[in-house]
Amino acid sequence: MAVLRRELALVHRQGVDSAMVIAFFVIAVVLFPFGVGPEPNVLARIGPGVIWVAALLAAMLSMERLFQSDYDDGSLELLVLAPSALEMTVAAKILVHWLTTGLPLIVAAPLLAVMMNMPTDVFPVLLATLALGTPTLSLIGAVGAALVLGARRGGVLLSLLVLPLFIPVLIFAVGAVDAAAADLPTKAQLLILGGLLTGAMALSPWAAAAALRQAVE
Amino acid sequence: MAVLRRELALVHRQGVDSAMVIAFFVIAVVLFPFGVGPEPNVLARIGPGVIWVAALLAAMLSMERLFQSDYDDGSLELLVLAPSALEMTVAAKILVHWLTTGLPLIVAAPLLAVMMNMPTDVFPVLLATLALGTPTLSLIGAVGAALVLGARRGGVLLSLLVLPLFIPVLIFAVGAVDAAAADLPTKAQLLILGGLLTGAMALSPWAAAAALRQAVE
Amino acid sequence: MFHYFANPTRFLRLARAIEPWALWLMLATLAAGLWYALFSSPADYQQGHTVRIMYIHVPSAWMALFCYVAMAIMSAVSLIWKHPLADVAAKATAPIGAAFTFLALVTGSLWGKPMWGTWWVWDARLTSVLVLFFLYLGYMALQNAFDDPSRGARAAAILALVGAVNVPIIKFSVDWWNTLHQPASVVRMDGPTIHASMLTPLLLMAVAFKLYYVWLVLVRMRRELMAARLRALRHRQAGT
Amino acid sequence: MPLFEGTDLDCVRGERLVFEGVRFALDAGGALVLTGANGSGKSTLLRLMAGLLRPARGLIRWDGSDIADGPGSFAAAVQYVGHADAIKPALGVAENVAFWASLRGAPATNVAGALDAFGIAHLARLPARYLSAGQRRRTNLARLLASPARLWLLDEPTTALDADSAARLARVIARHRAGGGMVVVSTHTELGLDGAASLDLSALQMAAS
Amino acid sequence: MPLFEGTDLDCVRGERLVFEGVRFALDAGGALVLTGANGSGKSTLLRLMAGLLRPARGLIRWDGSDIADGPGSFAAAVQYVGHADAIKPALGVAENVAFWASLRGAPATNVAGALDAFGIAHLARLPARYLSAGQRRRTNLARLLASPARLWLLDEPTTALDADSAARLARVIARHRAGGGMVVVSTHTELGLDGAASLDLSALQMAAS
Ligand code: HEM
Ligand SMILES: Nc1ncnc2c1ncn2[C@@H]1O[C@H](COP(=O)(O)OP(=O)(O)OP(=O)(O)O)[C@@H](O)[C@H]1O
Ligand SMILES: Nc1ncnc2c1ncn2[C@@H]1O[C@H](COP(=O)(O)OP(=O)(O)OP(=O)(O)O)[C@@H](O)[C@H]1O
Ligand SMILES: [Mg+2]
Ligand SMILES: [Mg+2]
Repeated sequence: MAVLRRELALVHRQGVDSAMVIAFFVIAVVLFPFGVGPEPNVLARIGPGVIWVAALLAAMLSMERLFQSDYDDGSLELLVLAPSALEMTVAAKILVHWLTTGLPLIVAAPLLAVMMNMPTDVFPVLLATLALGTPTLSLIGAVGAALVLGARRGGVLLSLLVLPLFIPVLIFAVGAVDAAAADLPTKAQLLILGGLLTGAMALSPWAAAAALRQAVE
Repeated sequence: MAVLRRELALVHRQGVDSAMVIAFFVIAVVLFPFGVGPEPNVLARIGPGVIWVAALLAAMLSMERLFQSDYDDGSLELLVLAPSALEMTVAAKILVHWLTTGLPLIVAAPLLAVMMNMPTDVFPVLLATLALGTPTLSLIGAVGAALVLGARRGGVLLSLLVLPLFIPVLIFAVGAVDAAAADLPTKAQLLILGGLLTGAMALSPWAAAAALRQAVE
Repeated sequence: MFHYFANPTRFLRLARAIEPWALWLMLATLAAGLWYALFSSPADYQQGHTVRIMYIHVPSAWMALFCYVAMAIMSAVSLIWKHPLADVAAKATAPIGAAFTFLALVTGSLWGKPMWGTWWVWDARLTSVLVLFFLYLGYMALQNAFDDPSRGARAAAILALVGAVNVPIIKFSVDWWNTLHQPASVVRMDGPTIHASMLTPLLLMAVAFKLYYVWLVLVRMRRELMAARLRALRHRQAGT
Repeated sequence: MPLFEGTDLDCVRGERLVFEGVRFALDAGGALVLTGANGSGKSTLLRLMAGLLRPARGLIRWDGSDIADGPGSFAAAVQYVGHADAIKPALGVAENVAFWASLRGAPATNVAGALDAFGIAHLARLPARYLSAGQRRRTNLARLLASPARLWLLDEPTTALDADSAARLARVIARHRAGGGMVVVSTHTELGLDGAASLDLSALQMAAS
Repeated sequence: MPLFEGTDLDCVRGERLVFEGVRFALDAGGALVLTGANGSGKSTLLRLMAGLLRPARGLIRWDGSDIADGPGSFAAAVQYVGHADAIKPALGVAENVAFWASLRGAPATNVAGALDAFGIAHLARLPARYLSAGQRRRTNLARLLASPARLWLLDEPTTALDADSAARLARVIARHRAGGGMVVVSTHTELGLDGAASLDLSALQMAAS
């Protein structure tokens, strides 16, 4: 777990990262009232969608650098060559990414939900979807980030690869929140989100490791 | 104008960049129906806001790399040292950025407007706001991109610096489109957008050049 | 150095031999299929003539899935055995698959308007097909995003394999979730459940689409091989 | 059979043939010096040896088994020092070295000695972003001593080193070989390795064409 | 008064004093070789001379006027070759060199000769992504010849060069000086510059502390 410790040390040393992700999230959500106009019922209607789209964009933006600096400075080659399994290394990096970006989003979400005029009784469901969904975003995003290493305009390309895969998460998460707002059962959607998370956990470290191996060739 | 030629050659050689920006723009706009639900009147209501927010995010994403690769490979030091004025170099880079990202957005916008169920008679105003607004985004974004060089997690930081400055553009642009949709005059908003553009043209190359000079120290 | 970029001469010869056959057979089955579909098969007692959209929609939906599976298999072959032709084949398949997916989406949505009263719903089947379309686009973008073509091919191959999880989701979405879209009636364990008068044109059209794919993929592969040979030549002239 | 050997290696990069028919063999305590003009393929061969690249033809064997055959004993036996530094500017010098050591399962107690061997013990707690080119390179070389490995693959290791540090490196290599270690090193200068085999990639290219 | 001189230079980087009281003077045709252990401040001094850094104390004068006094004749007179390569992988070798030449207002006709002087004329149309470390460095050095400048500032220019190219570089520098050019170069190896002044930054540090 040397990787875990180093990543946490790096995050700690470099300080303000999580704060920045929260800030991006907040700004992106706040842009909407500007763009759409501050009518409370429209806002409440589009609230869950906006919060989730912002979460998705925030995850994607912070994703891009996940392996990039290791790739640029030659660390990646050494990680690939190390006797410890690359899959574990990748999993550790993804975990740290989620701890520093996903978790803060969950903390900030209730505040934004209030700003978007959402009824307080859907908050638990909103948080549950974020808790199940954001790790999936980190996992899927890691595969994309590994694939675009060394590509031109990696950032835009990453969004192209990853956003379509994020769509199911978005749909079921917003579906759950909307269902909760309409007093319908949300179990089905939450189960699917859980399924997506499990699937992503099973696949993504392997896929990302394979992508990293070919990236250093 | 060596810079202009080189930048265009780079874009040309690296091929699909503008296509990717368009793709991001389209995907980001398409995400909203996923998130918000496909009710035609809600979509039409939030259409201009969504299109403009997506344009803004697309501009920001592609912005990040404007000076980054020159910074990483040492080109920036040489550009700063060159006898030709750094301000002109910066202006040329901004121009190319707009040609490869802003212009394609304008081309793609009508398509998205149709998808968002917007009435066709507001299209000219929408295009006018994009034509006046996207160069402003490129100009403001360039200052931000120059400021965050060498910072960690540049992407997120850039969005923090730049998004607040983008907000006035967003407000007046969406205001103009909404006004057009309500058959009100739009001249005032368009004039303000023009004013913002002029101001940005006057200030931003200098500010960006100053930021670049201190980045190479 | 010829053994690596050596023209896969045998493949080229084979491809040239197959191409005309595929082309003519395709035109013949297409003509027969269209005739059955448009004139000889009955209008549905519920749907009327809109049912005829089916003869385009269903085969292209099948092709969308088929192309993706083919692409994923060839990607696996190229990653594991490093067979150079597998890369070329996968690369040639992607745009064809994307086009068929697009066709399935468009015809489906044209069909949806009369049947469901809307162009589009966010149900599991439709959403997963849309994701498939984006996957094709991402695959093509990734492949072209690298300075070194072989690097692009490898990255894209991994993406194709990852995206393969979407295929069973598309196939079984109609069974797992209750969707507006109807469940399988041709390709199912207990045999087809639709009437022969509709099955015949459907199968004819499906065969025609497959043949079209075979023809186009061979043409595209040959073109790609020529381009690769040209690049190798240019490198050699460039020195070192 | 030699411990580390390559037979009939061809390498293709970016659709271009870099070299063909390269062979080498190395036994315990051995050293191999790669020379050759710029672009002759030294770095490429080192990456092949590390397993970062795959040869288009030919085999590289460690202890009798192909290094491409999944994770075997080879990964634990090899350390690679390339052109890039693999140093995180935000971490201290000692922290950087300690991370790579612990990733390879070595105890953190080795680190101080490794830094000392390259004369950077006094920089141990300095954040790596303040290092000069040569100090960075020494930090990178200190990795070699912080976690033991039988085979060292060094790509132009004396780049940016001053004369004193280059001599230190030569001593470190000599000690490593005396303990049964092996080293493959590419260089344009004289390294002063006793009894090293040498492989001139330029000469090889001439012969082939 | 010498054409290029620095007086009493102190330099602080990252809140740390790198050196103090450095002075140098260079006249037409002159050469100054910077030596010193790793971290003694050679690269730092070169960046000061280029105007990329500002000294904490002291003045650097070109032709009598402070180089910090805005854009004067100095920018046109100086060319800097640092550790980084400033090469775009997507562009060809000749295109890369031509860009820097045209940015400095030199005609594109110089480029072919510049490439030839460093023995990379045959690579002219190759995309730079395919270059080896030494080929990249030679491309970078070709900039010097593609657009004329009186003063060359070279930071370890022989890094990654093979023996043949290093000799070419020595000849190029000799010709430049014969034409009245000046050169400041940092190095750890012997460059073979006739009649060059030398400045040992390590010795200076000793004396100061
Ligand atoms: C854009 C909307 C649509 C999409 C993306 C879509 C997608 C698909 C796909 C992927 C298949 C192949 C399934 C398989 O191989 O098991 C399929 C089959 C089929 N679709 Fe659609 N479809 C759409 C709309 C419709 C509509 C509106 C209808 C008519 C009510 C329809 C009727 C059918 C039928 C009858 C089949 C054949 C099922 C079978 O027998 O196996 N589809 N569609
Ligand atoms: N960006 C920086 N910020 C702070 N200190 C720095 C920075 N860069 C270098 N230093 C410090 O300044 C001193 C001189 O560095 P410099 O790079 O000039 O050394 P050098 O003589 O070129 O060494 P080398 O031979 O290793 O290239 C070093 O001790 C280094 O720690
Ligand atoms: N990523 C790459 N893709 C394609 N070709 C490459 C790549 N890297 C290097 N080459 C080519 O392979 C050849 C060998 O490169 P390599 O870096 O191995 O040379 P080298 O012997 O290490 O040279 P140097 O002394 O300059 O470091 C060069 O001709 C180079 O053009
Ligand atoms: Mg090399
Ligand atoms: Mg230095």
